[in-house]
Amino acid sequence: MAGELSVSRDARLAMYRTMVECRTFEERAQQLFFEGLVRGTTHLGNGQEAVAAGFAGAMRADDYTFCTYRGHNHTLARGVPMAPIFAELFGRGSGLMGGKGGSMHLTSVEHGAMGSYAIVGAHLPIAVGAAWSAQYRKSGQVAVCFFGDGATNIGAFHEALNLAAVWRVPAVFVCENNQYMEYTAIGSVTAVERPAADRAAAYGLEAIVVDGNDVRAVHEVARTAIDAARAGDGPALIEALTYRHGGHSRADPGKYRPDAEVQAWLARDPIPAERARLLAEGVREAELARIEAEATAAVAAAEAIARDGPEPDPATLETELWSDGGSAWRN
Amino acid sequence: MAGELSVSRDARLAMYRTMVECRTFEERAQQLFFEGLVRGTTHLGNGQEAVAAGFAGAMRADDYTFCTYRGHNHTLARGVPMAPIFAELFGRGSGLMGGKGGSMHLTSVEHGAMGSYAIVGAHLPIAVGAAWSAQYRKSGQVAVCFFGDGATNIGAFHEALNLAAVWRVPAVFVCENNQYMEYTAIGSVTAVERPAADRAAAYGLEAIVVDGNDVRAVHEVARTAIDAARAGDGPALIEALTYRHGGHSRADPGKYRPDAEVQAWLARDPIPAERARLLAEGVREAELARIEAEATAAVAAAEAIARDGPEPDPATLETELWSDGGSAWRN
Amino acid sequence: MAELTYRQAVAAGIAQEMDRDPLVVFIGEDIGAAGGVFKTTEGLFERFGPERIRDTPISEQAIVGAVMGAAMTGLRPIGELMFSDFFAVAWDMVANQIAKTRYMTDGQVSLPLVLRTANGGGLRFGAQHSQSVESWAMAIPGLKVVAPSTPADMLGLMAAAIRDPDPVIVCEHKALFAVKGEVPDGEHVVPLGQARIARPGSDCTIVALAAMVPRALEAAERLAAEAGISAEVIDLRTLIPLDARTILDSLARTGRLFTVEENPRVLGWGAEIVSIAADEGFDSLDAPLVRITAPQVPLASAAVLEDLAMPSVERIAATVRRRLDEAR
Amino acid sequence: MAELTYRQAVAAGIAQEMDRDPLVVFIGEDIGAAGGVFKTTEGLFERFGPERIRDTPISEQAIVGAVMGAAMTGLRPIGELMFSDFFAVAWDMVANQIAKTRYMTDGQVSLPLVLRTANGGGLRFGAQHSQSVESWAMAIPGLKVVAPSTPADMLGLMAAAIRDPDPVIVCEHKALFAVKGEVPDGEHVVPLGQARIARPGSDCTIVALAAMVPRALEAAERLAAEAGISAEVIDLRTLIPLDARTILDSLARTGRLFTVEENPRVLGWGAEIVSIAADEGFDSLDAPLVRITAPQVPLASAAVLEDLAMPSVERIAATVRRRLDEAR
Ligand SMILES: Cc1ncc(C[n+]2csc(CCOP(=O)(O)OP(=O)(O)O)c2C)c(N)n1
Ligand SMILES: Cc1ncc(C[n+]2csc(CCOP(=O)(O)OP(=O)(O)O)c2C)c(N)n1
Ligand SMILES: [Mg+2]
Ligand SMILES: [Mg+2]
Repeated sequence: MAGELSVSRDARLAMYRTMVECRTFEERAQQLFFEGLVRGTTHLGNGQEAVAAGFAGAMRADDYTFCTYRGHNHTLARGVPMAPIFAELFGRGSGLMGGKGGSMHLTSVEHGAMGSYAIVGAHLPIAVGAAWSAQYRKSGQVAVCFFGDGATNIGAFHEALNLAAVWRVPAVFVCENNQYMEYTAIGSVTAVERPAADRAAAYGLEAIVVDGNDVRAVHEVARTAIDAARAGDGPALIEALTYRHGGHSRADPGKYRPDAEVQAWLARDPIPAERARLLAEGVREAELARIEAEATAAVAAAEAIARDGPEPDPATLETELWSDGGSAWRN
Repeated sequence: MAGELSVSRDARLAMYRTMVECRTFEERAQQLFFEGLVRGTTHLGNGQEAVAAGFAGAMRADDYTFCTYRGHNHTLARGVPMAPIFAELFGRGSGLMGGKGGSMHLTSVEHGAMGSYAIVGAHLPIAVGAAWSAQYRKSGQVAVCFFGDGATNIGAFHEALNLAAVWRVPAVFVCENNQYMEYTAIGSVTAVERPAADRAAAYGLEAIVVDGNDVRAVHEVARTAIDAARAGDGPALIEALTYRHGGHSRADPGKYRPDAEVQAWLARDPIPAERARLLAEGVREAELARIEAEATAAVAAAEAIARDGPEPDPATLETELWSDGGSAWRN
Repeated sequence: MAELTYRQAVAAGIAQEMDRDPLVVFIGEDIGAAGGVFKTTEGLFERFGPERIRDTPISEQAIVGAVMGAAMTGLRPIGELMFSDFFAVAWDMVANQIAKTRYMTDGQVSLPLVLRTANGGGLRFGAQHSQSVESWAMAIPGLKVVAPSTPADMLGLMAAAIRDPDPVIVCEHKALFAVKGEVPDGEHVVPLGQARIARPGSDCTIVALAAMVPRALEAAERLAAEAGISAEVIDLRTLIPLDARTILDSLARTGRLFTVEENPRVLGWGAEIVSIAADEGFDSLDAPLVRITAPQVPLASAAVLEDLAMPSVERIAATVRRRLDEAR
Repeated sequence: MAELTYRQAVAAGIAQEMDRDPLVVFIGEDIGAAGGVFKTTEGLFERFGPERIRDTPISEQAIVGAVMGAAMTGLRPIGELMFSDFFAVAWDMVANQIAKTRYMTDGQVSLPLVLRTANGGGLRFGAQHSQSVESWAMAIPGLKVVAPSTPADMLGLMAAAIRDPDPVIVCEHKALFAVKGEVPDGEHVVPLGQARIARPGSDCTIVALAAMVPRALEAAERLAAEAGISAEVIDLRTLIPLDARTILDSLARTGRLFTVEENPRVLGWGAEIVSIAADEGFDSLDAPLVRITAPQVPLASAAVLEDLAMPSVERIAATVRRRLDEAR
């Protein structure tokens, strides 16, 4: 299916760059977690970069991204700079949200990254609202909402999909089916084989399954769905099959997954696959190596900036609850 | 399809009797609401009796019924006496729940009537729990859970159906599609035409639609589904097409419904239809008239008892929060 | 001055603001052509049309979530939850998402939204349709909470809530819908966070909210007539922001404080008022701080039991009188 | 006496009761072979098997609803909500269904069930994974609420919760999971509703809960060492039933009361304690009643901000010292 819509060489390289930046960032984030610099928790997106890159490459600058606590990839893919993201992971005052949100809540409204949500399923109805707002304002914006396979079994998923379909809002729902919730296989707690696609008909939607490790295939379904939504044809539900390379979060080694399964998916790593394809198409090795080196340099530079960032000013503890900048609840 | 399973003459008459009792009870309840004796609110089941009667006739005495605020029919159909139901509607101390619950919460555990729930959709997961309990205890009981078309769009529906299917619990979910939520047509806010049946596949279940105004057709799908559940074949989801003769609740005249639609459904009233069928099968008019007269007498007698019932003892205000009979929260 | 019912004041407040700002939109169950199950939204659909007034499925999480998503992207949405008890169904959206998002994003996201709801008891609707949930919302940092007791305040506080740049929960009391009252002509806005001294007095302060305000006022009249007790009655109007100043000032004058709460006792809003008074007002205290509340049980549907549970004029008056006697 | 971590005490308490009663079953997300995301359920799956220990989908409403349905039909189920913040997703099931059903049915339905959850802050998990929701549950008539501070109490209160014939919410504090402590040999059950005087004292009473108990104790040591202040520390252990007697008795001896609450200020459990003391303990009061709480904002994830928000040993000690000085 890939290749039916034309994608420029530049766009392909841009998506490759996005994937490499995400991977490089996440690998460093993991090390920094083990070093104790990243506090609390992190949920890495290693292995799932093709979904983020393929979709981001199909979005307009003013489109909206809604994603989960496993949201670094999606935030980076929208062009949010790395340094404030690292700083947020470190809990610094220079963090993307001043240290108030942390890894699970990365948000950069300026880049259309409308938030990372840590309660499974909660952001689906919120994305419906953003899409409804775009529809009402006739702005032509589309809301793209990413979530995991596990989220398909929570009530908010059902309510959001139905409302989106009834109101025909410009929203694209993307289930990143990485086969697992935290430590439990999605198949063991779901009544159907494809947790998202097999539910599409329940909302009058088409069942769309895509190889989530093929950035071009992802990009193609993304463009089709986003363009249709923008044209007023209503929402779409897409299930992208993928796999997280590591554990669920923090120090989880992911031992609950059969070795053979892990190996099979590692062999289908989206980044080397796309690299090989680009080389086969005549992109020079040096050009790819340069992208990779730039990503490494960018991550290192961002880390350095973030390390130098100040601790949060204690005064910010009580700021920005309300629009007046403060948090007074009484006189 | 009706008639494939054998149903005895007695069973048919019993179901007819149930329908007539329900109708007679509800008509009186409505009058008493207008007279101010029934307080608060009531949601009548007139027109939907075939669903209650057809299912109750297929249940074992120890099976569980879970229903909604529109639960008089289902409670009566399980054999709960009328007098304490009336008394509960009147807010008397002699009410089925001592006046603590009211019309929307009729419960008689002794009859397997495990409660009427007033938050749309809430009882579906609870019914899953009862069915799981029966499965765990190997009791052979089945939980039958009735709900409206509107309930199919709330999150709890989705979570319950999925869990029931995954655990293969002995539960039968029955959507009484009476075409309306409160004042809004279900079709205007639902992404599919059949709000329940078109979602069955999302839980790996068969789509079953039945004429909910045909007590025999209902009885047949009920028996099939209940027997299968009891045999360990897992849950079912059934959509029964029906119509409420009156408004949603209280004094609602139901004016939001087109006249022609109302007339068409009134012409398909389940009670005269079944009456005609029984007569055609050779049941004597007098026998049916006797059933009807007995129902009228039973309702009148129950009303009289309920009218004589005492107001709640003020002391009961603070009883039965806890299993020790009291409600102390501190020393 | 026009006379409106509290019910009509709801629609009037919404209409005033929808007229003023095309970004105000409104969604909920049966709010459109049907005019709402409490008839609080009658006429809005006809006036503002289906794009601005939208019926929803029975999907409270989606309603509240959609309101949030719309608010963060430029609209000023209003969502109705038909009964306040249904907040429980969407509590994650309210307490975890709406309340926290501005803070978590360090101010990147603004949520100028209103969630309005029929709150409170007295209509024999039973335990799942009669709760006073204003205290649930009050406890969550990031939510403003309004609970008017008169038609004029209903209109004016609704308008202020819609104009407010932050999330506001508007609790409309079911038992007050039929109450009539004067409403000022022209645009009317009552600022959030200002309590109202509904009746001045000198012997004690009675703080009440919503449907308990008329009861507290009547109790105060009786106390004056029957026992010569001069009770000051404060209508809180807004729980957050809380006008603690007005309460503490009153307490400084009277030395005695009572709260009248429709909610079950434990952690009703009065507990917070009392905990403020017991610290900052300590030097003013001439007597114990007394909360008059419903007992710690769900609300029964039977009239006798429901009436017994909710603070009545008699109970308020008798409690105040007895406690004042004891303290003498 | 064995030494267990608080984390191990959770599993030990559940195992003790599952051994005793085959009707005890347990469901939740990742609780089975995975042993729970906080490793609080390790070993249970191996010991009791897949019929009694069941993994669920991410469906909190279904988890809580199923637990309720099972309880009303003869089982004694336990449900886990992985983080207490997720109570919001299932709040209707908890607050409207479980809490009210026995009362609404006038005692026909019994609900011997436990909902257990990882509660509280301190782990830099941010605003949606760090809340103290015990006060949400405390406010709802029909729920019992337990929040142990030591491994022994964790085990014993878990056992009591499972045996209790009514719904009990067990709040396990995330920040205490690694804490070790002695646990009595043999069957261990701690009755619900009994506070514990964790440290006797005579100058003031400090009431604390869960993770605030060790902090209050350390603050008390400092107050003794640095200012000669003798603080009595009460570990509440159970919010409902509330051991008001122990608090009032202590207050009668000390005349001064402080609460130490991890939750944001408004309507935290301390407000109820204070409102009881300000009425029934009025004659004992020598000084204002003081609540030491988090500020009224969501919990930030950055270490600096989270530490600043939660009452620290320093803040507790300094506040008590300052307020005692002022009152002298
Ligand atoms: C309502 C809710 N329940 C449970 C959790 C805990 N939790 C966090 S991530 C997760 C697994 C989610 O799996 P999936 O949706 O497949 O996303 P993935 O992590 O695989 O990207 C769970 C159970 C949560 N955050 N919110
Ligand atoms: C969660 C929730 N939302 C809204 C309501 C208010 N409400 C009560 S009945 C009803 C309509 C239900 O329609 P349906 O499910 O079709 O059942 P019917 O009344 O037609 O039997 C609504 C919206 C409620 N009780 N609970
Ligand atoms: Mg997953
Ligand atoms: Mg209906």
